Amino acid sequence: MQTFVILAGWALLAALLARQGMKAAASSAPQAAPFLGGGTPDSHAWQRYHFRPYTMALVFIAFEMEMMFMYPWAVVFVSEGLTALAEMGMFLAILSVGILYGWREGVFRWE
Amino acid sequence: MIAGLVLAVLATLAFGALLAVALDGRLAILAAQGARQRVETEAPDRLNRDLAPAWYLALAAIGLSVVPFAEGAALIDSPVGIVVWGSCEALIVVTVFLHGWSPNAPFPLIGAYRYAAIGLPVLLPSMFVLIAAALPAESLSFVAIVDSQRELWNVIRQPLGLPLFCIVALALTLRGPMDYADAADIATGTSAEESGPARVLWDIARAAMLVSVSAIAATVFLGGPLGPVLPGPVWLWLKIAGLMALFVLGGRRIARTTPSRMLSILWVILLPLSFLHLAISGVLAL
Amino acid sequence: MGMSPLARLALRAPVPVFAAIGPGRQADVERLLARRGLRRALTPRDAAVLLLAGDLPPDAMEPLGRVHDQVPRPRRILRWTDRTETGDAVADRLATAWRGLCGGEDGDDDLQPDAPSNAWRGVGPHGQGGTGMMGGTPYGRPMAMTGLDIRDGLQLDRYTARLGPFAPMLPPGLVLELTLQGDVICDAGVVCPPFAQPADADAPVLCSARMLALLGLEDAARRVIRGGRPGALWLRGAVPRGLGRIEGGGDARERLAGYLAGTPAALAVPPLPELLSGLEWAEAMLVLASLPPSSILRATRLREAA
Amino acid sequence: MTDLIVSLLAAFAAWTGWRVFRVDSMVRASFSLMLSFVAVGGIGVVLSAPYIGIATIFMMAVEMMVMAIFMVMFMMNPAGLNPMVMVHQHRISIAAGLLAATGLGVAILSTPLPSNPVPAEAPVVAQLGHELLGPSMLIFETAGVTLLATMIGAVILSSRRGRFGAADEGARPPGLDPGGPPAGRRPESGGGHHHHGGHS
Repeated sequence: MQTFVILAGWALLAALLARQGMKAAASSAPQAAPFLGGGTPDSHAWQRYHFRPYTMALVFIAFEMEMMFMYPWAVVFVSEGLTALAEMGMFLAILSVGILYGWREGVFRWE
Repeated sequence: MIAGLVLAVLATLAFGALLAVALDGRLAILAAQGARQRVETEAPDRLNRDLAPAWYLALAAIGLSVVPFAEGAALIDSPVGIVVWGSCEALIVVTVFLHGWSPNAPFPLIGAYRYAAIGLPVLLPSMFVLIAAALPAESLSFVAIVDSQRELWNVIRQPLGLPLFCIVALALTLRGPMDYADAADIATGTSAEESGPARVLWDIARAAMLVSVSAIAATVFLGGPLGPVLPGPVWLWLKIAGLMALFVLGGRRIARTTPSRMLSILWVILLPLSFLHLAISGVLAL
Repeated sequence: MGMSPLARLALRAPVPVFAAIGPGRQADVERLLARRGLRRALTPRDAAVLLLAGDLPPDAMEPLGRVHDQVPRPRRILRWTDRTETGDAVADRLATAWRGLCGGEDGDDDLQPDAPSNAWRGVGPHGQGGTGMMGGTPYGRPMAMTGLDIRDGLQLDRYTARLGPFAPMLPPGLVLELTLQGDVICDAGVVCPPFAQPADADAPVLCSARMLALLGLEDAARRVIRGGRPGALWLRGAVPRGLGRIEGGGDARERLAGYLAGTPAALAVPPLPELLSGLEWAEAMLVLASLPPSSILRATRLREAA
Repeated sequence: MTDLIVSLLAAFAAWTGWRVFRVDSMVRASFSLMLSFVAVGGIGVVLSAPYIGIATIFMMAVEMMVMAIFMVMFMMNPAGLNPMVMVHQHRISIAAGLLAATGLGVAILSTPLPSNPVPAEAPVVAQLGHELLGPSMLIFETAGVTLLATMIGAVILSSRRGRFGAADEGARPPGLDPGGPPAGRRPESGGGHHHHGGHS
């Protein structure tokens, strides 16, 4: 209960500061044009943006999901002892293969 | 008790942010910016433009709320504190992305995507480092992590941890070698179309986040409020200030490589290093 | 009534200057803006004073107007056309203008007419200026359309824009027409060559400062221009090996090392489109900064003659 | 009190979930969905599952970030500059939605759910850890293999670049001896469906 009030409180406080503490933005048309050092764009900047490391993003998702298993593991690591070390070592070894494969295929760069 | 902790968080954030801006030598600059016109771009996403700096600030406050100011006294004493902080980190990536997306302009957009590409994999070393710190504490709570450092601080027990976390901290606060969102080659990136108070608020939020990240680092590696003679909060504040100075000064003096190269470095060098760090910490904790 | 503490603090801020550099003045401006008390803004949104140095050719007047109008109000444009005027005098004029703006003086008005690039208000089924999913000019501009990528062949949007002549990351005067997919340059064309600059602009100190600024080391860049050492770590290592390799001129990393050691570079630069297309944005800007302005000018002139 | 917070969070989750289909911008849609999941994670925390709840928030923040990137990458009019309708086949989708909601509601209400609240000081995270390393060890390790398959599959399907050349040009390994024929199988011209095996 208390946690929720605190979290919501911080978010609300910050949002109020941002919305109330600032003058409304207003601009004439030439002022609003995107900055290109005096140049002009042909189109809106919003586009089907070619995010280059997309394969990395997919590998990252899988890896991140795996990391979620490690938090509960960390808590019982000392009490479970070698079992925990061995099991997590095996788990990480399996996933390292994925990272190695991705590295070999060169996905951790701009595609 | 709770009111005191709320006040402590607020005061730490406010004075810490002031200190961070002063360390950057930008107090006068922000004061001057605040009075200027706030420009609006063509067809922006107004809601996200206004809220992105607010969320950044709120995440800084939430991050600082899980930090114990005295032994056993955190505003949010969560049993899963490091996961709460991890979620804050993930939401920071979202927030910085939104900041760059919302103006509908080319340079902010490039900055936003660049930050997403670097900010996401930066989470991995961060998680490894925090999990390693949780091993000897046998708990995910920051209170327990502080408690586990009574004899030996983690900065000595797990020597790779703080250096790795420094890189994470620079990325989360958009600083120096890890400032891929607001870089010079894209005319200050996600902030390129912001002026006046909006720019000031973003800078303040960045400064507040620096306080928060330093507080986390101080808690995890430098024993948080532990220390002789002086009361706990004072020790914490001293450690926070020291780390802030380290991040500000270090950030200014290390060059930033291209994003593609940094991505490779993150996965090919820093991730294996974090593996190694966890393995060493694990063996030592047994 | 006295000034508020905040306003007094604001007066002590370095003057935020956006530099529009004309022919022959690049070195002067770069040295000027490395002074204490002045701050080079990388975007007009961060500036209050627009410094116009040199006499612009007529075709650069419209871009100047665009950049001028993007500076938030109140703003001031300052001209530095007289070559004999010293840096001290200009710095004083900048500071006076800034104090005036902080003191509540009205700034300059827009130079460009207040009209959107395409009429859109009330046009189309929703009044947003567009039609269908991708058609029309919603809010005054069309949307980008798809095309083949040069790297992975994905058919995603191509964003075409002209950049310059006052883009802080390009040599002054250079206008490039770039087509981007993501942040990779798919096509590059030179619309205007850079302004001619005296040999002083090729000084190793200034060339290394330009690269340092792109590496995120603005302080180090200032120190170098003022005659100091960069005082930063991982300088050469941060520039990827083999980037922007030119026959007889080494790669960008070697050029940076040369500038830091004080050796000027004289290179035969291939045409810019060849040099830039296929590079990522950060790489392309590093490559451009690693070339002395005179050789970029020669490379673009060569292309015009051909 | 718990009931009130759970209801508020549930209402917020439903509202942001509904916004996903009402906004024009792919970015707004993705992050509305994220907010919806954040509220669901909050419910988890209230119901004495702090780890699962916060982990949901963590995962969803990351995943919706990636989803936003891909949505903007591949959808027409990604920023919603022209207003559009995010849903198709209204009638069928309304019917399907109602059916699913009713079905799940009936299932939940008719199930005899256990009612033994977890004491506040119970070490739930440690229990989860012991479960993972003990009885559920096989599940845990299987998840590792599944995620490995996911990673390799993602790389194979989405990366054009490869160790031995671009994927669409038929990546071929170098010869075993200098200048010799490529090692391994030669890709069939008709696509990857034939399994002749053997060398040329």
